[in-house]
Amino acid sequence: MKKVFIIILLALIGYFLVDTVYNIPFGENRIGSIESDHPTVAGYYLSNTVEKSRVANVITAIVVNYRGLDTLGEVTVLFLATTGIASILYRRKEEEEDVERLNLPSSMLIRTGARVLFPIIALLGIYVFIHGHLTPGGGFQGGTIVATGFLLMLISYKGFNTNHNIMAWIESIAGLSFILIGVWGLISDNTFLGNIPEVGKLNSLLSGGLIPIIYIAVGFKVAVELTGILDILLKIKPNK
Amino acid sequence: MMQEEFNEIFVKYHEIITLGVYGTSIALMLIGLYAVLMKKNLVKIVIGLSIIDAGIHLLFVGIGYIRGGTAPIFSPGYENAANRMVDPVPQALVLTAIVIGFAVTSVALSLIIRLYKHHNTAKIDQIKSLKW
Amino acid sequence: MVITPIHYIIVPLLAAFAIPLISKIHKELSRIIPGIVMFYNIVISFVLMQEVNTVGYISEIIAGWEAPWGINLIITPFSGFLVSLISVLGFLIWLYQYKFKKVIDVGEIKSYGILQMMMITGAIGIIITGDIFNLFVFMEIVAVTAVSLTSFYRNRDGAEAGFKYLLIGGFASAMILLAILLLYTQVGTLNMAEISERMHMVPQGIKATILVLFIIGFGIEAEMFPLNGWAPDAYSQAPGPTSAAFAGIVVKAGVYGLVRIIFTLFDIEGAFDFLIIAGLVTMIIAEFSAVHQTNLKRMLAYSSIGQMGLVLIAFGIGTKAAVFAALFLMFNHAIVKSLLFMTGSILMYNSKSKTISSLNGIAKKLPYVSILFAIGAFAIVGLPPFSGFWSKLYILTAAADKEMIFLILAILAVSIVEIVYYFRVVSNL
Amino acid sequence: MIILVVFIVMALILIAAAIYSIMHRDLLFAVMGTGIVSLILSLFFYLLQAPDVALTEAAIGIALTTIIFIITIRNTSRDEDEIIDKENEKL
Repeated sequence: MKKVFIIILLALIGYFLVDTVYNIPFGENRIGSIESDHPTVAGYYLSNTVEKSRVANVITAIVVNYRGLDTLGEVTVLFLATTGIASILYRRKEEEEDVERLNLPSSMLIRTGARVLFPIIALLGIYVFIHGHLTPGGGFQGGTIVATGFLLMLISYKGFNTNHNIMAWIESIAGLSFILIGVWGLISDNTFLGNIPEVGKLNSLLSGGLIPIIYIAVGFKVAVELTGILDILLKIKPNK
Repeated sequence: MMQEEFNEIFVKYHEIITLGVYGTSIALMLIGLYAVLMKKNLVKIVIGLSIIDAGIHLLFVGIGYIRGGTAPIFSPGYENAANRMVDPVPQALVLTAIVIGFAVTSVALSLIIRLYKHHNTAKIDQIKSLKW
Repeated sequence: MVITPIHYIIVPLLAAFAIPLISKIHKELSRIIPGIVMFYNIVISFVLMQEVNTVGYISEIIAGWEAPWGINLIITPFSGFLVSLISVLGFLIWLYQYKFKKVIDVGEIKSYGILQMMMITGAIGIIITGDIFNLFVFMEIVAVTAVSLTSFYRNRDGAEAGFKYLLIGGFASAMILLAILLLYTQVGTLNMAEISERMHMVPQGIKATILVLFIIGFGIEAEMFPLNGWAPDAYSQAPGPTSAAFAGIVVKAGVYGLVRIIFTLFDIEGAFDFLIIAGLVTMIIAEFSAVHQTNLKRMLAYSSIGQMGLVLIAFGIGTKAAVFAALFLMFNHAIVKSLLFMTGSILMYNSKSKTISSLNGIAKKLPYVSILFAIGAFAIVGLPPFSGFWSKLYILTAAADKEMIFLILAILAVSIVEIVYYFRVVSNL
Repeated sequence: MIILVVFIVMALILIAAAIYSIMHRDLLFAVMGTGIVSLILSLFFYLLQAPDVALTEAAIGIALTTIIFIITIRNTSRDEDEIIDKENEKL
């Protein structure tokens, strides 16, 4: 009986959604021009990114500079998720010793493969978040790729332990540098996260003023935090 | 080459492409909603939630697409292609939404692990110790 | 360094990122830093409130881009008052939590400090931001921290309450994301002030859908009736100071978000009646289910949901006097309910079993705490000398101006129910 | 012309993978279903001219979400209705 009721509910919601979504025509240009009496935000970003913030990737400019507080909130959500998971799966010190990550040893193939692949993946991740303002990609994507590299090592080597001290230091320094860049902007031209775009010209590595620096800090922070989450989750002893 | 071809296909078979994007995203949302409402296993419920999120992210990018538009990146050959670009704002919002969705999913899964430690079951109807 | 609204967000974030390092060097300092941050919040709100009284409202732009293009923080007299109330409460809760034995010996202290501080920052962010998507991000901060705090104790129910809250919270955030997208397609901008000007362009069909999605999303955060299944569990399982923070701060931000969306973005006349009906239903059901509760914290949770229903009604009435009455009720409820939660959790901590009946005779052991609890109970019920009476009186007069007789009867009936179950607890203390 | 066929096939695979990951009893296969959903989603984003989002969905959706699901299954039961676990305990 419950199934029938849920099917009807879903059909109702489905019809409701289709009805609203279908009178938003797909692929139609809603940006409109800047001079119209209701200028849209997208039109402003597209026309001003090249002159004002001199960054090739408009999305990076939006995420880091125009809507900088979103990314700050974003990094905070990840940081709080890490702290929350650490406190949810918290084990006292004495339970710590007998926990080991892997019960079945990984074969020779995985071990050599991991040792070869790890530097390449880490390099790719770092490339992605350093070139965030030129090519697609950025802090979040690059950090995640580096975290997958660490994951590969965590899985294939029992002895491989990320040094918690260094991780905590990198995480805090990256987070603090993000905010201190913002505070520096607050001091120099009294808006938080203010940018100085005159540096470099479009499509060169140095272009975009503070945007690449902020995205590199975000990249490090995301990489360390996701590795932390994976480390905590992998360390739990399955009670079977 | 591939992108121009895609654009005129776009113009010719407009209804099919619209059905493809909108229809799929709404279908994903409904499937996820079905899982959240019907399934008993906690992991299945979190899978349902992540499928709802997937549907919404597809709708975000689908609505931001403009027929015949290019990616919003001023790469060397496209300095003055501003008027032919896709709407960048939904893409920037979806970037944040994906990472938030991941953070919420990881907290939910760590809660499931702790619930399994206490109740030795991952089924929602056997964890009913808190009454209404 | 002139003090601007962005300090509410920067300083706690600086502290939160620095605490993991500091706790390696000096354990005790990492427990004091949240207190310093909370005190600085009070200083900021004191300075800003003066500026708001003179200038009218403060709008600070971020990253140097004007309002509709970038994000801006807005402090109006209404939101300024709410934020200073939250800052003062945050500091008091930190003071209470600093000595709270149960938290010290159980969990990880540094994460408790960070999570508690960031929950309050998230609530403040919800109130002062002027951008819809930023509002969504701050709501997610509050959701993640609230879940981690609810499941802070190692017992079985904490994780269950946390999971229930996260499930419903995840669902609510999916709804709000959809509503923001639909709104963006129609209006082309994300700034709330700009949206309210362009609302006339939105066709009626889509506007109704967006309103429904927003109400469901924010209703869950503001604990309206059909959507507040998670609230009593989350309150009762969370540690003492956190449930006080839930009742005093997080619910306020949720209600403010809901009211702001309905007032600024939609002028459909149905919205006001909807608020009244939703508030009425929430109040009646919450109060009546509070009567037969055995656990003290669950009873307090239900009574605070009932009070929030009353606030929704007051906003639904919509006249100037009614909005002032709602503000006054929120102020009174925040202070008194936090007092009740704090003293209540001390009582529960010392009582044998978790039920109310086991509390009798505790007054001899803890005379002062019981007296404080009794005073709190009198105030919330609305006996004449206390502030609860005046706030209820203002709402009743506001309802009387709009000739809503059934509303007055309902509020009086519910007050009687409140008196019943509060005095039952106070009498056998 | 091929692009249109590819587009329709991707849409069908996406929905089929979602239904598969909901219906299948063995949680490990269900999680692989979500991996496929994220993969096809990432391709969709590429076709809809959103390379940044495609990279994010690929990095987070396929790699990390699948991994934390599998870790959770490792610590809880692999079978949805936990019948197999009950039998193991009886043995």
